[in-house]
Amino acid sequence: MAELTLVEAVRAALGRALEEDPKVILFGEDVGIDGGVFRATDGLVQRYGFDRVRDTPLSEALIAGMAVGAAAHGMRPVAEVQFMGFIYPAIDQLVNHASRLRTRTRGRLTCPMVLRAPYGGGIHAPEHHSESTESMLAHIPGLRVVVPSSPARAYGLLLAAIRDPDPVVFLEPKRIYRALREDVNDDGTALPLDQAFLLREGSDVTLVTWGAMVVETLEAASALAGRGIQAEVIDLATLKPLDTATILASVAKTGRCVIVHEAAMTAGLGAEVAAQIAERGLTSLLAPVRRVAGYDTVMPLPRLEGRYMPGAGRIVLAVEDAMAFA
Amino acid sequence: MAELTLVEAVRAALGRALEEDPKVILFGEDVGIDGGVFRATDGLVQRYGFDRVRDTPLSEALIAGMAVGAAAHGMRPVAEVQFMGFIYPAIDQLVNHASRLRTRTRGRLTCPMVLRAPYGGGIHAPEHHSESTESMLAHIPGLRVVVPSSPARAYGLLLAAIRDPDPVVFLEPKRIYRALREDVNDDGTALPLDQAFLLREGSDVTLVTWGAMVVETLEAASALAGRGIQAEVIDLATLKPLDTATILASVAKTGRCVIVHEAAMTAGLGAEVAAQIAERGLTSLLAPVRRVAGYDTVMPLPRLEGRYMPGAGRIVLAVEDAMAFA
Amino acid sequence: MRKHMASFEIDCTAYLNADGAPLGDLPDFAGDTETVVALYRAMVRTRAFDTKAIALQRTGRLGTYASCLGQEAIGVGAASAMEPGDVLLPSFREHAAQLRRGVTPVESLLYWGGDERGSDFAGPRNDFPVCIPVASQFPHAAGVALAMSLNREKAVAVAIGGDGSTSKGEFYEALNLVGLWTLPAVFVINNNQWAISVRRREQSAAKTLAQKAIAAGMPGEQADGNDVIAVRDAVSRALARAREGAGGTLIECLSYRLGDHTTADDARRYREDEEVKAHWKEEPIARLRAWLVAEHGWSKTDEESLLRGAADEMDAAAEAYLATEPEQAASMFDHLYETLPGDLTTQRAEVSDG
Amino acid sequence: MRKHMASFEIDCTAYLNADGAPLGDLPDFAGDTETVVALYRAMVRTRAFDTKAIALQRTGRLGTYASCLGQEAIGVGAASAMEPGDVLLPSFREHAAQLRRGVTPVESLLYWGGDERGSDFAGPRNDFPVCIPVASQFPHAAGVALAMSLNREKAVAVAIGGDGSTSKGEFYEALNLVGLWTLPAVFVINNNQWAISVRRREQSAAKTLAQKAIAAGMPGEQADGNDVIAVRDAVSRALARAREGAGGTLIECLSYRLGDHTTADDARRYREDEEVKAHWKEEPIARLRAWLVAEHGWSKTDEESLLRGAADEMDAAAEAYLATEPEQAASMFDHLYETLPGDLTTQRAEVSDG
Ligand SMILES: Cc1ncc(C[n+]2csc(CCOP(=O)(O)OP(=O)(O)O)c2C)c(N)n1
Ligand SMILES: Cc1ncc(C[n+]2csc(CCOP(=O)(O)OP(=O)(O)O)c2C)c(N)n1
Ligand SMILES: [Mg+2]
Ligand SMILES: [Mg+2]
Repeated sequence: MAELTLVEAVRAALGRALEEDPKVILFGEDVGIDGGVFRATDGLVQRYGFDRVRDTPLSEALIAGMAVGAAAHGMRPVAEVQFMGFIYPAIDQLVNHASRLRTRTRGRLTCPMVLRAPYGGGIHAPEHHSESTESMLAHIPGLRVVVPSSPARAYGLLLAAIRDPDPVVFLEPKRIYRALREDVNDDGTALPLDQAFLLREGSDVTLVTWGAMVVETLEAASALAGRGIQAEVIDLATLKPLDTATILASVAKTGRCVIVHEAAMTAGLGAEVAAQIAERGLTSLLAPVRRVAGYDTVMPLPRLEGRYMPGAGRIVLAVEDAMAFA
Repeated sequence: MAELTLVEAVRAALGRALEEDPKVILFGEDVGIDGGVFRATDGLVQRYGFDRVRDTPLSEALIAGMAVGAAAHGMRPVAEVQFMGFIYPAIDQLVNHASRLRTRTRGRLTCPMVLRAPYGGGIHAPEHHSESTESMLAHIPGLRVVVPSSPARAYGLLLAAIRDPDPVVFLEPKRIYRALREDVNDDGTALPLDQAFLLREGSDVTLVTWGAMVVETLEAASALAGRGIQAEVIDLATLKPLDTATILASVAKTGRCVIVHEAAMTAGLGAEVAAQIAERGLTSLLAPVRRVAGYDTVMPLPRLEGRYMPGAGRIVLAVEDAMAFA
Repeated sequence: MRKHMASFEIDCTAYLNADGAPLGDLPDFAGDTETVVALYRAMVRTRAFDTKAIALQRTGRLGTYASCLGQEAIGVGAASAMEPGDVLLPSFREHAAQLRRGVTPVESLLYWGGDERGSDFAGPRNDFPVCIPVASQFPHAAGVALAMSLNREKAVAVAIGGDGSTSKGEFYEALNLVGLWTLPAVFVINNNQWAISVRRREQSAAKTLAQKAIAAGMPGEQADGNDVIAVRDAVSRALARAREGAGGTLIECLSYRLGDHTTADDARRYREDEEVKAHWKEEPIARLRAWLVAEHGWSKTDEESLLRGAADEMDAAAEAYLATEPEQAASMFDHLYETLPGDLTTQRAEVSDG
Repeated sequence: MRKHMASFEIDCTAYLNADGAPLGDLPDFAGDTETVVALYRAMVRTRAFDTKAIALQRTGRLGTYASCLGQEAIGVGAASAMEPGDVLLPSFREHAAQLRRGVTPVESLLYWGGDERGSDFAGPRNDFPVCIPVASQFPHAAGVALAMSLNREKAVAVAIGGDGSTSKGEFYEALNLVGLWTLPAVFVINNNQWAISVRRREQSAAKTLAQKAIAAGMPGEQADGNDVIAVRDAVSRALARAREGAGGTLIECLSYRLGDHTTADDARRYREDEEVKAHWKEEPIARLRAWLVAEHGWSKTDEESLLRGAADEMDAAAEAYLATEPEQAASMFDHLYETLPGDLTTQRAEVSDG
């Protein structure tokens, strides 16, 4: 058992996967000798060699498409896109190929690939390095979209993603890459995909979130507890497919729901969560669903970034609003 | 006044825009002598010459990026992507540039471009030719996403999109390109963007839809009227930004809402509509919101396509469900 | 001061002229009657398939179909040079290569008839299905080639795309990688001079498409795509190099699209019949036949029985295709993921009922 | 039979060797002291900016910054060849070009300090802001060039990207279009031998990056990117050709990234100090200085006053930058659309309060 940061847990999972399955290969920009710009692959080329840990040319469409080809031909590629802001040229391969190769060939060819990318804001990064557009990917049938929110979940979910027989986009909340340490047992135990995690039980309100916003959400939950409001906190973890059962069960219990995400509000994944509740949990609602989300504007450069990111304060306000509703 | 089909109305608007503004240029694959694979640009190169109506090489990322460059340098490019299934390589330019050039430069450079693409299923087209992924684009701050649902709206909205000082993705529901004719006055009158259209008034239930599904939705509304249920039908038309006021006002009146779209359900734009209601219209709801949408699976090839597409029958069932709710 | 840094050459392989007369020495395999007759048979069989597919489409019994009329030598030449363990990644027009690889006419008709089972072909199990998004198969080929090389398979990934596909970013990105990592991948370009209505010369100012390989620092060459001997020869050489570990090759095959782009297209909108007629004089089947008659004793009886056999085969295939029941509607969920996630079982049930 | 179809040559322009000694005849402008001293001043000014920016970043007063140390000749050479009416489309590393074009150090610091107003520069109003997504500026350049040619502007779009950018699909797609439509666009590649930790030779097997132009059927050439005279000469020739309507050029400038990739990078993880040290012998400023001293009477006093002036300018710029108040938070909505749509006014109000 070791105390690892989230990025160290990612590295541990990658190392474990390379170790246990010779079909696992890693590639992407700077994943070799540099160990990835966030060091997620640090030391791996030294241990597993250039064949299995490869720097690619600067070509994201190729990275994704090559992963599809290698996966269909029996490998387990784990490809990296350096920042989510550069994932867009890879989307064609995700939508038109990765997500549907199994369907198109009625199972003859499959696509057990993982595409990893750090995502999210709040680290004063340059332009295009801070966005959260996971809902674009969560719309695509046949994909899985997974986001860890702690070192242990990063380890277990990434292993699960790599072992999964279908394509997974694995988005890593870079704001908390090093924010906290957690005991992680590097014993190869995966966590289940397609299941949300109940991080905190509560009876008054359900807070649904994922990724780095789990931190602010838990912080808000603590603050609320101090005021006598018991918040239940759900980390979705797998954004696609969505574990609606866990959400609905919680809302059935609490009657109130506040959804928290960094991504722009409109057509963000929070909309899907709210829609599920409006369709299937309406009768349990004691107050309108609320979303605390990024504004529907371009993520500002660092000087104003702090004013863009939703913080615990906004979550608390939304919950108080929901509690006050009558 | 002439009776035009939707695709003819698109062509009329393009011709009008070329006529009235020398800065308007058209380009894309096969838009020249072939007149576009759906004939949306038929005859335009003959009238306006190769300078202004250009066949491009087969390069969607380039088409979008070139539009950004030309727009920033004073032109009004109207670019075509041949099918929405091939728009993905263009998304990088839409997300990272078109939508934010104005913001990035604090208004110094702007991006008055239109990217047109036929979209949607139901015409027994080959693979990758039938999808509806408009919600991916509707998530992007700074973009406009517009979908016409009739010849007259196609004409007026396309003119508005071309004249708009900001980037617009204009998605044309190809299933109804030739499905019906409507009187269209080619007098250069634009319709307002950012506003939904109330296509039918009713007091019992609000049906929210857009694009080709307007046909089935109106059909369902007629059928429902026969059973004494008065459905109000809203065509969103501009999907981004969303005209939530019109939706909420209608739901406040009817207390019930069924959202209809062709796109896959999860994280489709219907989720945003439902979320808005769950947040801001909850108290008027007499029944859970319902979505009638494409399944969360890969759009099947033509033999099973009919079983995928939502039809009037499914809409009627959903409304009856909502009416029966107590 | 200008220093000279590098020079590059592009060649074109051709063996038979348009009349089927040899232009010089032929490669060894051309002396083997069985081999060359097999090439001829494969081309004729492809054309029979094409004819049948168009007929089915015109009578409403097939979906939009992309004919390969006049380009049969490319697919046949390439596929006949390949080993079973190689992997083909075809664009939507390469029926010739797919049929030669062992995809059955019934399977192909099923696919073009709108049934996914057509891509679950029994034959070359590792071959890719038809690729519709232009050029997106090239990165796949790079990935397959990477897998092959890591597995020490001594196999080669062969992707085929059109002249239009050479304008797409993914083509260059993949080519660059194949050059860089000396991957066992061969990219064959069916330059049929048209990308729907856009002429080859409106696609790129490059004098040849083969020279695009120079950008990737790898070999590029042209072959006469109406000469199946030239195509097979060029592809064979490239495959041998790739199998030896010497890396990939770009091969531009010069041909002409004698038909419409697809059955949904009307090429008379953008090109003159005269032009098409002129190109009929160069087409690959008559050319090889003339040479077979002159050099390999190909007789009228041989010809007739071949044509009859091919037509019969395609009639039977059409019948079998038309007799195939559509899948259950719920099948649209059955291969989405290996195991259908919880929520989707509800949707699956709905579509089954519906 | 193999027919020869095409041949291609790639040249490299160089005038001064690493010691500043002429390699042969120099272009005319090199005889004009004022011109060459201006080039030198611009390079020194860029380096002073770079030094200041790094110092600000190291002390927490600037965001992540990409130094152009050692590559000043490329931006200065290119920008000095351009006319005000031309349009520059720079990558994130081309401070040299931006400053030479008239972007002020304060504006540039504002941008790198995380303030959008830095891209609303007063100087070259039609120039593009810094481009972060690698290679995405090339299609913009094609679009700008198209607009210029339709407007009969006699102006040229000049995009600058790195060696890594030549691996991206958009680079090739745009290059292909420039070649095809003979657009007035010049693509300058700052080949600084590294894309973060990836070496130039791990980026492509192409012997030169200039030869990528062959794929587009357009001229490509190399220039010694440590020799500002060579860069200016090559870019001037290309601009003249483009202005005449003869189309674009790809110019690969060979240089070396003497600094880290950005302030967030630690290059010692992936390269030896020895290698960097060796390249310091080739850097552009010392080289030009040696030649100016030998040929244009550049004195110690000239040098000292230049250095002092540049340092003073950057100190003042830093102060002005640091004194700039951040924008109101609500400004994040103020340029989203020309007119803010209804619903967003609520969000705007929320952020103002927040
Ligand atoms: C990325 C993409 N863009 C557009 C299309 C629509 N389309 C289908 S085929 C075609 C032309 C292809 O030309 P070419 O590559 O020469 O192949 P050919 O059809 O001649 O075999 C186009 C534009 C597509 N399938 N994929
Ligand atoms: C499309 C894209 N992918 C990845 C990145 C992350 N990144 C920033 S700079 C860089 C390397 C660029 O190398 P090069 O083009 O040689 O330019 P240089 O940094 O050397 O100036 C990378 C990978 C990016 N900005 N854009
Ligand atoms: Mg073609
Ligand atoms: Mg570089």
